[in-house]
Amino acid sequence: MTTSIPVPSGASSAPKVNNLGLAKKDYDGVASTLCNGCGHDAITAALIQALWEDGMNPYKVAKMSGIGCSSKTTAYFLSKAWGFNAVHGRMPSVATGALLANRTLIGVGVSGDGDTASIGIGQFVHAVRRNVPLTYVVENNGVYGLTKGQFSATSEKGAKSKYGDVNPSEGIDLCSLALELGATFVARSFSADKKQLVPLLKAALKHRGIAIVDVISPCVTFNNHPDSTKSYDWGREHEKQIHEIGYVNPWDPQDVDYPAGERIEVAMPDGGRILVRKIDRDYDPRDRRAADRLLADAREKGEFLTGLFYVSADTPNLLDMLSLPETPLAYLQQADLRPGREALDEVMESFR
Amino acid sequence: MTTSIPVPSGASSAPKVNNLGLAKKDYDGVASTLCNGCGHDAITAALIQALWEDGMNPYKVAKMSGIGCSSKTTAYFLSKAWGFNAVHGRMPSVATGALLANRTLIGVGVSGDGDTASIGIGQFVHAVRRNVPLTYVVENNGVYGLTKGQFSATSEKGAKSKYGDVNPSEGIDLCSLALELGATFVARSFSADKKQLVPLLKAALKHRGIAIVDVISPCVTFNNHPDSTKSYDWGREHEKQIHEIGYVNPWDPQDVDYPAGERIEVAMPDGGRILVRKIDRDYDPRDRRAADRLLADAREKGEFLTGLFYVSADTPNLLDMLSLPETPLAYLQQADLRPGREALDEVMESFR
Amino acid sequence: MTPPSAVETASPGAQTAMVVNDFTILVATVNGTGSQTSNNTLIRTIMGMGVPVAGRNIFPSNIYGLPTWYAIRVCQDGWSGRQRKANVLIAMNLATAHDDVAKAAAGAAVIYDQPMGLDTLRKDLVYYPVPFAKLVKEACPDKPALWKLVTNMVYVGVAAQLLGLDMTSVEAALAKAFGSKPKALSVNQAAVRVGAKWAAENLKKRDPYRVEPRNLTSGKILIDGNSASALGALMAGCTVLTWYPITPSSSLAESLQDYFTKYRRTASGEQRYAVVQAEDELAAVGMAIGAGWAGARSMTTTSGPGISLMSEFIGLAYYAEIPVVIIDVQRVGPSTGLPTRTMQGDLLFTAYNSHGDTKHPLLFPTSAQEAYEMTMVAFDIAERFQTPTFLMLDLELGMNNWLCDPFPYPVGDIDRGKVLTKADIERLGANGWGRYKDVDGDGIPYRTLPGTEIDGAAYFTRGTGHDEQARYTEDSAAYKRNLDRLLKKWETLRNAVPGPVLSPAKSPTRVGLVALGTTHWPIEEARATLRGKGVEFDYMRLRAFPFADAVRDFFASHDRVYVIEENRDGQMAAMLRIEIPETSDKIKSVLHYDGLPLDAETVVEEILAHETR
Amino acid sequence: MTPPSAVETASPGAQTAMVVNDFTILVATVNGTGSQTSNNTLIRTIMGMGVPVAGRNIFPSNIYGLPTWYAIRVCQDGWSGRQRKANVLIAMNLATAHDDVAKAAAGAAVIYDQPMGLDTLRKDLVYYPVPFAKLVKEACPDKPALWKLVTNMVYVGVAAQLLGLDMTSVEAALAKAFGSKPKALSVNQAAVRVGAKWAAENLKKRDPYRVEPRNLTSGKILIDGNSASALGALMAGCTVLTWYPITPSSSLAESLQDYFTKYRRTASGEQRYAVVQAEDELAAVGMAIGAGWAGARSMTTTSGPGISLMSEFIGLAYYAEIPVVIIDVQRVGPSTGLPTRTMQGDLLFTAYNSHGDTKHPLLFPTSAQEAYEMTMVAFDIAERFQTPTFLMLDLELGMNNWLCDPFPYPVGDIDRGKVLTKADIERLGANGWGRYKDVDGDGIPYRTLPGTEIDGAAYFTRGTGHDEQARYTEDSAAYKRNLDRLLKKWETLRNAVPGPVLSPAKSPTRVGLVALGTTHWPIEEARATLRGKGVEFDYMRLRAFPFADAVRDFFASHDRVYVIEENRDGQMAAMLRIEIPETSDKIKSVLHYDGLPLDAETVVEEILAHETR
Ligand SMILES: Cc1ncc(C[n+]2csc(CCOP(=O)(O)OP(=O)(O)O)c2C)c(N)n1
Ligand SMILES: Cc1ncc(C[n+]2csc(CCOP(=O)(O)OP(=O)(O)O)c2C)c(N)n1
Ligand code: SF4
Ligand code: SF4
Ligand SMILES: [Mg+2]
Ligand SMILES: [Mg+2]
Repeated sequence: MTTSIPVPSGASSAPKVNNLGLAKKDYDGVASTLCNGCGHDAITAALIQALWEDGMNPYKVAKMSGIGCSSKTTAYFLSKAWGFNAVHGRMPSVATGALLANRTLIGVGVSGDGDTASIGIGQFVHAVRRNVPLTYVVENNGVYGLTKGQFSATSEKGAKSKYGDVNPSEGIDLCSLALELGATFVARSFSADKKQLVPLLKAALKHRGIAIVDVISPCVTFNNHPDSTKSYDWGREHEKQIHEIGYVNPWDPQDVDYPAGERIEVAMPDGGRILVRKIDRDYDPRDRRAADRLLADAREKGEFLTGLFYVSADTPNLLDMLSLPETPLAYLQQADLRPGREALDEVMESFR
Repeated sequence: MTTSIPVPSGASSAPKVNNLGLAKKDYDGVASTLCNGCGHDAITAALIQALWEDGMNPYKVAKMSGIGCSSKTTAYFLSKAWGFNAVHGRMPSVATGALLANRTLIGVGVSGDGDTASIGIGQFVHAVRRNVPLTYVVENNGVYGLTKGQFSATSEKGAKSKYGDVNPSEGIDLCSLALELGATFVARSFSADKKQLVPLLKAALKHRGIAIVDVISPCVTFNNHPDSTKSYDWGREHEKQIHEIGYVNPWDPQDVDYPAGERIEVAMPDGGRILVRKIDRDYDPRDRRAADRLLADAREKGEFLTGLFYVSADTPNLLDMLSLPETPLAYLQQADLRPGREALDEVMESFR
Repeated sequence: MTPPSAVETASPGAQTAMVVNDFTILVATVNGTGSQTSNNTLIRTIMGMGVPVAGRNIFPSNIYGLPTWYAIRVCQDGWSGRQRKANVLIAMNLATAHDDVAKAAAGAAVIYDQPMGLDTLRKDLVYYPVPFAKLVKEACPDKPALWKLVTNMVYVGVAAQLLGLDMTSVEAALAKAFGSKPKALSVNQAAVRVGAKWAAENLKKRDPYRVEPRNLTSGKILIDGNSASALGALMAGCTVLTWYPITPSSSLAESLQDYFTKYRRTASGEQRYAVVQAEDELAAVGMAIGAGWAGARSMTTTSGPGISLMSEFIGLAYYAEIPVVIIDVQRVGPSTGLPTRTMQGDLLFTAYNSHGDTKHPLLFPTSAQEAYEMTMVAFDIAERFQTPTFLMLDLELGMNNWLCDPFPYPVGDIDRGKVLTKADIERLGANGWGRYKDVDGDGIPYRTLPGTEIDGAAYFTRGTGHDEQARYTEDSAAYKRNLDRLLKKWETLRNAVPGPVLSPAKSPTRVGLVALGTTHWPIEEARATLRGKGVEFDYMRLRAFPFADAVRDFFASHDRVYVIEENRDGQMAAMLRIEIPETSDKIKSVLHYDGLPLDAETVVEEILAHETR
Repeated sequence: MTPPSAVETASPGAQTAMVVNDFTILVATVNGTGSQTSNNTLIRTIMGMGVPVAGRNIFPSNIYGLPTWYAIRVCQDGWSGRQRKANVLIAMNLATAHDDVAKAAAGAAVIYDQPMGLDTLRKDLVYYPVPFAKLVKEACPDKPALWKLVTNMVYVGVAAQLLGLDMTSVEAALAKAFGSKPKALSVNQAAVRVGAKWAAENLKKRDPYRVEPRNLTSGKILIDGNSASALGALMAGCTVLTWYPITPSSSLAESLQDYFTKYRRTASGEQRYAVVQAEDELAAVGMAIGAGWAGARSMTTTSGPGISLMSEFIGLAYYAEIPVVIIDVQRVGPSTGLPTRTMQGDLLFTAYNSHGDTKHPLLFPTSAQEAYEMTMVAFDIAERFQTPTFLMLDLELGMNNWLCDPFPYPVGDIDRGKVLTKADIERLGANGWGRYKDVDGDGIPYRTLPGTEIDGAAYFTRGTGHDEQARYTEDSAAYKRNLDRLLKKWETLRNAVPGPVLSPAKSPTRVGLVALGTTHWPIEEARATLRGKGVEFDYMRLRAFPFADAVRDFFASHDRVYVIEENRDGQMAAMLRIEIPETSDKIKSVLHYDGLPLDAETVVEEILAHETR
């Protein structure tokens, strides 16, 4: 894909440092221990790119994950940030708690399809309902990589495993499920489509609510046979971008010579803008019903659509609903928290 | 509602015994200990009626539930059947196991909105995906009755509790969620609408797959204030049946003088038929996309629709996928199960 | 109406001397009928007369229509434990009335709804049939809808009259209950008055039980342990509460939410707290752990089933060393068990909770005041030792009303433990510290809080093997070093938790008693009784797990030790045997596990049965 | 190429006498490179030569590219425990090679990839550098894609030549591995031959390690404990397997699935089993419980984190009395811990799992054959006692290859326990039985299966309080009766589980050893060593919890007992102290907990350190 939307995610125009004066390598993590060619590593690379281009303050990022090959990847980017590899399927609750404690943290959750759609579907559902301000990346390979290739709940019914087993249960489409539950940012991408993935992640990182990014990410070891819908071959052949997408930060060069009307622009709270340009259909990612239809059609036709399906930039998130103070709860001092003697006296009196 | 579909659920035409020669009281349970006027008791009564009219073999019914006022109700019908009041939110797994062990059991699950949509949403999702042959009744009052009135996950965002608290999170619509997950029978009703509830339950009981029946069931003690969307007042005022519904068992008198074309008939595996008659909209409950649209529209408009939203009578269920023998696994004998010496020798050889 | 003469003559209680300020009133009603307010009025009236009381609710796991009992222990000596038998029975529930009568103490007074006709059941009781249906109509002629509710206030009036309660005190109690609702106040006042008047005119006092004013409660408060603990959390600076409703813990979370709303909301509407009702216990503790990790004082509340569900996360918090406070208001297990009965049933399971080698500090409050104070202690321990810390309440303490002195304002400051700030890291250099390094020789490492803006502050938290620098490792030696350090931390913790409280006999005894939690009260009462019989025992009340050195010492200086607890399997005895092996032979378990709180009589009987002399 | 002369002269091993059939080969590779097949070829070759072997895989929690080791213990005396140090090191992984060399036994032979240049690291080893890159090209010139894989077969050839392995035996092992794939077979054959030929021509044997044919393995099998247990489940008549993948238990479930497919599918395609991969462990055990309730022999497989997640359900199954078999293939905790290392770390947590008063039978297999047999026993106990029953495997037994006699066909019939049929109910009458009634005085009640078509057969199952008729109750006395009956059932169970195996010294000793599971093998080896030093101990191997009377007797007849186990906290010692208090003072814990299996040398050292004489 070549795009004329001025997205600074390419190699050519990339500045040596970002708006914080940090180099891309400042967003690196420790070396990956995943299989060569694992889709997850490409997503890690895209995340590094996106975090850097978005100028995210590394010290404020909380990298949250569960258990699985995918969940390990939070160690492979941004060593300057805190990471929390929790227990299997329960990343959302830990992330929620961390964000309650410190509202200035930038929540980046990375999970797998097993971690999210199998054991973790309950916490996924409730994190979405609460609109927890979390970029929630699912590295979706349709199998449990780390335990050697069993089907996960995103494998479609009838899918065949590397060993010939047939999946007997309906697969979960995390994007349409998230939409159903009221998610405020819903996107899908393909780990091999970095051009699309980076701007999607950039937008997700700037979203002030839950941002579900379902990334098809082939497991080269257990689910990369050509008839697997989670393989590189299948993905490359079938991916259909629903639009071109770009993300422009306030400090990025303005996109001047672009006729209005041909694209949709979504303003984000920090002044950034999501730019979406038509490829072969008219699609407004702010229209939830359109997203419903799009995904239901795609499911019927067995299409692999990617792009930003839905965004609602201004729905209050969980933290907004709680009227938290400026200072993170974690930093409040005894004097801010312990009521005075009068208060205790008052309570005591109520029990007399 | 008066209906001209010949549904034998009314008082007048009801025979004294059903096709099995059993009286309705043969389907009774122990006395309820719920609050006077609790919606759940009305659902119990409807279940008794439906089980009786459907001629369900009492000894084959497995009454499965979790924990809550709603989950207690499995004791209040059909004492001739086995009941299992399991742990909170995990009824679906226990029911799945029981049906694996004995495929001739008739699974009747009763749960609450807390039990299903809060703690139990994970097991709900996966039971739906697997198409477990289970009538899954959710007695939905929007609160935790048994623990005194906290919001459950089906309470809509902004709902006010009896004590004035405001619900901060998106409510889950169990019907549209079930549809999203590929449920093969999805219905909603109102505990005060016995005329509709009984035929819906009758159809659900005859469905050979998961049958989600979400019944709005007011909690008179904690969530019956008039502005609660789960109150009697609100329900009575807002319920809109999407159609008239009837269920005709093979042994029921034929419905002769009814012009074809005005209604939709869905044949069920045992020869029974669901009859659906238009009220004010054309709606085919076999059309999943139509169901999607219907429920999305209703959500947008804040409508309380009831009826059979979707049915697919012939999707294979979990047990079908497993090629189980006629004889329930629980009844197989040692001779059926323990391979002979040759088999052991063969295995031993493979390890030499 | 005159009471049947059969009762009048047969009652053996009629002629005995007065029993003043030392008896139990048992009110048997149906739940959901609003009797709670009446019972509160009774208890507050007696308290208002300066006489010590304790209120105990024995209620069903159900919202409406099942039997419920409220026991008020009136005791000027201050004993607050349950008594097995009621001296004054107010029998309002036909379903249980016969059984209630059968279980009453000999000579008990029975106030009952006349149509029940209980007076032929036993000859040794004093019966007071009351025509409640008639009286309630008198009290509130124009509001039949309220009759059921108001009937309860009529029995307050009758009992007040019979027991000699002070009407000013009754009025004060009513004013406290209905102060803000004048209409309700006047209806209830009328009901009490009608009951009292009718009793004065129609009943002849033939039982010995009387309340007489004293001056023993002035300044005191009557509080449930859950509210006390919530108040402790408020004072401790808890900022994050993530919870899932479950009896008997829900009222703790709800009280704390109330206190937050009242005392942590600034004028500008800022809320210096976050409360999230989670979708289940896994999420509740997961959120609390996430918050603890990020630096908030966080907690969750639950009961047994919740502890089971939290097990995986508890192991993570232990191994990754994350502070979090978990309050277990214990109820009767196994499984859902008896959700509205009390038990010390989660001790062993909580102490060693989660797979692998794990141990956790537990605190055992005995009184409302300790519930308040130990909640604060729990937060300090959790942060100081970076480990999940449990406050073990139970239904008996948490949901019942206890008379006690008002709580002192906390002395001393919150201890947030070893947290390195940006300045510290600047000083130490980016490689100058290690998240899991034992710098001070106490096994407790240092941590940084996410968001600290300096290179080298960040570390990676995981439940997998990690080295001193929090790096992933599968190295055997590194794994073992870390596990050994955790053990060293445990050793440090052992003498940092509240030590046992020793209550020696007048002169040292060879036989000792050990207990924890609310059984303390019946045990102290039993010790007094036994002392009266010339039998004395040294007594040690455990306040925490692990066991401080003083616990070992107590065992060392006694030959035989009765470990008294409320469970079937002797869970505390098991923990003592594991941790202090040499105690094993000395332990004799006294076990009470029927869901009701232990009573002094049982203690006396059990001990005497063994210690025959 | 000639080996560097420095090595030739410096090697102290070169002149020593041959060490035949008694050493450890350690192959150090990178995981995901297919070395498993090569290692299997090596081990099967040696086994084929009639020499006892044991294979031990030490692998990372990762799929590709991290260090992995395979240790083959060659031991004609039949000892199978781990040895601390390798005598023959095949060093293929640069990342660990230096460390591997450092840890090798003195005099060890080191076969390595020449460019690594390891030969300067230690002077006391015998080095055999091999130009693998060159050889693999020779072996398989036209398929560069296979080089990485095939390299592993080259080292098999080199080792075969150096150790004196029998080439027919090698060929047989290859045929076994690649029998159905002629192309793969010939490529691998070629590789082995190239390696062997090159070694014959270029390497001079200078180390003492040799394999010589014996006749000690004929008829024997080499099997992993997980397969053995799966086979037991097949034979036991298990029909429902509901599970969730987790290392090291997944291969157990997957083996059982394979056996089911092979031996439980009728000609018409009927499947006499049901396997469901659940969404998590809560669902896995919930399904198994539902199936057990409905009358199937059901099971689930898991490891530590799964036990934690199953805790709530386990308490339900205990209290509602539902048969279910839970297999815990233990790994290193706490939390996610070291998922690919071994530990006896879930003992205490599993024994008393779930809130409230709960205890569960645990079985401790020591060998593959016991894994097979005890799986059958587990089903009988679960159904006989209507209670969740645990088979405690661990990674060491479950995932490693053990040489043993072929398993006997089960003798005796399945015991389905006390199940009343329709005919029974007809005879007893509808009210003639009670689900939770102790009819036989053994504490074990009768049950019916859902679907039994007769009035009175049905009952209601719940985790809340219930009486003998399975009716809901909150009655204190009924609750206590039920809990006491459960305790009586436990007493019955105590002597029904497999008792300990006693292995007395020649004459009775005052000091005893106690262990369980796979530590048995190094302990027996250590006993032999100690015997050689004139030190003897009686030894008791525990096979189950609860403890049969014989366990108490062993303690009674010894003054001091070493309880040897693989965890930090002495979990088995704790269970012994709880259950048999008088053992407490006698117990000395020997603890090994670095994730590697215990070895005999450690046992000898630990015991000698204490028992200085
Ligand atoms: C409670 C628990 N159950 C099971 C496991 C074993 N386990 C580790 S990773 C994993 C599945 C991971 O699948 P997915 O999330 O899709 O990640 P992937 O490896 O495919 O990236 C499982 C089942 C575990 N660690 N914890
Ligand atoms: C593990 C666990 N957590 C919490 C509880 C407490 N609890 C009992 S019922 C209930 C909620 C029931 O709500 P719902 O399912 O809506 O049923 P309702 O009473 O409203 O019919 C809760 C939280 C429990 N029994 N078990
Ligand atoms: S096993 Fe699959 S998911 Fe895991 S690292 Fe390898 S390719 Fe990636
Ligand atoms: S509390 Fe609510 S849900 Fe429970 S029985 Fe009463 S009315 Fe029904
Ligand atoms: Mg995956
Ligand atoms: Mg509800």
